Amino acid sequence: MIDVQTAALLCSGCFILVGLYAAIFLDNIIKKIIGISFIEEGANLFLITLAYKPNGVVPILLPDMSPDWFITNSAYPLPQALVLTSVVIGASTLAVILAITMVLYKKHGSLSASKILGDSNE
Amino acid sequence: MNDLIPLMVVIPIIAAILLNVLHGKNSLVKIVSVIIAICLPLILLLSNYGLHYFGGHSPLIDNGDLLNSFPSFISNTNLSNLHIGITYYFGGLQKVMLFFLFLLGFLAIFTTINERKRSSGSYMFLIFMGLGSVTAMLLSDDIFHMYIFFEIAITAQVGIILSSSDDQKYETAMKYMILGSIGGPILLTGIGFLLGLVGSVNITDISNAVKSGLIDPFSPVFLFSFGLIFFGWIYSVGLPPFHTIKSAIYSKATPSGSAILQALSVIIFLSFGLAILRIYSHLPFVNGFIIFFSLCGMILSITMALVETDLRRIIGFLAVGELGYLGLGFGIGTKLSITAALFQGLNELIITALLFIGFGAILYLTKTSNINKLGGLIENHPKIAIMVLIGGFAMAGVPPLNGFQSKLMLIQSALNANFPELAIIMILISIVTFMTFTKIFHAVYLKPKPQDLKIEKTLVPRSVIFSIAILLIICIVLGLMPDLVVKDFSVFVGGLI
Amino acid sequence: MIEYIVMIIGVLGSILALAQRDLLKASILTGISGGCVAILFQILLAPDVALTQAIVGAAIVPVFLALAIYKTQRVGKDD
Amino acid sequence: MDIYTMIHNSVQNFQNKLKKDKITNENVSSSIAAELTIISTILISSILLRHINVMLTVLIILGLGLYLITNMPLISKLKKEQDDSLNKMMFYVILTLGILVSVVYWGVL
Repeated sequence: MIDVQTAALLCSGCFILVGLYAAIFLDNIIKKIIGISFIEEGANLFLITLAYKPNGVVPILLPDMSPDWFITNSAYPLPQALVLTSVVIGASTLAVILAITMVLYKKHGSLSASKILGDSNE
Repeated sequence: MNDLIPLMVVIPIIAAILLNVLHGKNSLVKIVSVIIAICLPLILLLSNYGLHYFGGHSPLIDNGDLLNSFPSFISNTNLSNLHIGITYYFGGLQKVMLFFLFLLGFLAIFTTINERKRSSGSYMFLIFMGLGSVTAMLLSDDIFHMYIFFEIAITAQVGIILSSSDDQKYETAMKYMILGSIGGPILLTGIGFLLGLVGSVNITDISNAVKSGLIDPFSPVFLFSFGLIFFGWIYSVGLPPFHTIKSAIYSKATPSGSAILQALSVIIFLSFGLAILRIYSHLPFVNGFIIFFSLCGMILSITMALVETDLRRIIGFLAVGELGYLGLGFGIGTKLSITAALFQGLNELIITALLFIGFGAILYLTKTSNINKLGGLIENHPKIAIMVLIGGFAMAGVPPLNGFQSKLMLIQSALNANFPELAIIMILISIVTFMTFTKIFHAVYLKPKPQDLKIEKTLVPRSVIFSIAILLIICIVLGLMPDLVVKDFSVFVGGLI
Repeated sequence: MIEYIVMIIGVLGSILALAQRDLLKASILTGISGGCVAILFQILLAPDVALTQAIVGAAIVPVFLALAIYKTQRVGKDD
Repeated sequence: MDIYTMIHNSVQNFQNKLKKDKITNENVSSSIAAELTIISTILISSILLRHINVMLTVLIILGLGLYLITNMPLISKLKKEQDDSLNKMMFYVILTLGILVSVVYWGVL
């Protein structure tokens, strides 16, 4: 049985690969966008997994813990603080893309990427 | 006063939010945006050079009392050198770059206000947000901080594209967002690899860890992080294969918008490029990678610019191709070449802004940008024609202007570093750039006027002429006295290597 | 054991979401895998990020997607 | 067939596909300039390989020169590959990512 950290790394890799597949090969724009959100989730999961410590504690210093014990046993809080920002950024980027999609649908009446985003010179 | 350093980022962002709230109140938006745009360069002049630690979190080693209270495995090792909080560094390079960036922002805002009857608070929001975010990228010493503001800058860029009136703007913005959503998380994953290896995202800490042998520069994780971050870098600056989308977004925005977009790209190029050089300069193949992609960018962009028929697209390709010079300077990697690349970046910021605004006036007058349908405009607007011509000379590197100085420095550095081929290619490409420029200048101004060319408006707004003139004066002054800025740059580079 | 099950559900949910013809179902499945990632964050000792991810990944993203689908078309005709 | 006619025809081919513009002298001459630029710059930049191996450089330059000159109207092919369609952009982006990562990974092994 592989340990949790390795499994979570593999899981984040799967998310990134599935997302890349969707963003590249699927034609429907909404599905491309869903794929993009999976890529972002995979990257966030990767960062969080780096911070994990097997049998560790949550990085919150409670009154009954001694600092020395806490330093050696807690998960690393820096990546968690970073991911918090990156989750929000991902959501706002998604909102912008979806807004553009709605305008494009109104203009073309289709969600097919090869129809809308094909060569503009034709 | 080092406390003024974060204000360079905070004030544009607060201004952006304020102007977005004020949207609809026409005269108030105008007054507030112009006042803030004038105030921004003043902050630069008032603040001192130095470091600013956010929240006062300086490294432990600077703080004796706190250091002694920690166990010995922290206080006696390299851990006490780590930067705990976000650090901003403000020096000569940042001062010069940001001064010209803010000046460009002021000109763009001024031009937009004069061009449109109703000034839009949202557009001002986008411009200020872009300016603030690239300022943070240039000041920051923290690669994740750079990533965050990079994403904000990209979103602001998309907004600036959407605010134009081109009929292909939504498609281009959508493509840019989709490609960006692949490039961004990949960059983040690369940063994650670095973070897992070093435990810090501070660039100084990472490069110290590599220098002191704390991490092996040939470990797979470090190499992999290089690959991913490098991919993020070529995405963010528009080297191939992203040169098509980058030139497309320049050609879809409004003229002053394109100038801002290009300025944002140049600053992003410089800040990520310097970060990559500081972290990975110990790897032997990094310079080769940078040189290879820059060469591809220069060759492909310049040849595409030659065969393109859309005026704005040609300038977009030229602007992307000029970024290759910066890349070559970084790739050669000597002190002189990096200084020259920084100087070239500054020149490019100004010259491409001049060309975008100058040829944008043509679009404003005739509503077409196909060079086959244009011609004979010199009799209507000789002043603009001459100023744009001098701008083109500056881009191609004709002696008394600033482009000449930086390209001469680049060529000298290539020769000194035993890369004569690169010097030959730089000269060749600058000749072809000049040829492309003559082609569009001939097509727009000198060729006999076609029968079906309708001139919709007779007068160019005075603010456009004013902006072009200011940019031209900067070109000439920097060309005659390059030491004004080069001294600061070489001091910065001396501290870097 | 539960963490492995959550990971498998998350990845399977993402693959299933992309295999749907009905885009509304796809958006709901996106929410499921977003929720799984939130639970994983909790397991990986990041409770504060898990809270944010639970709101963003399991509620806001699917709602945004559903709104966009409501305004455009529900069935992906050509994929 | 001289070189001007050859390039005129190739320009005509790809412009007919894209737009209904008439071919001007400028289009053809700038295409010739682009053609010469691309051949000369690629050949000169391949001299940079001498830092790796001199013999290899000679072989590559000879091969490249022969290849480029026999496939003469290069620019129309390049132009077709660099249009604004998302699929083509995405293809090259993923190609670059793959090559970059595998070259770096090769360096590891």
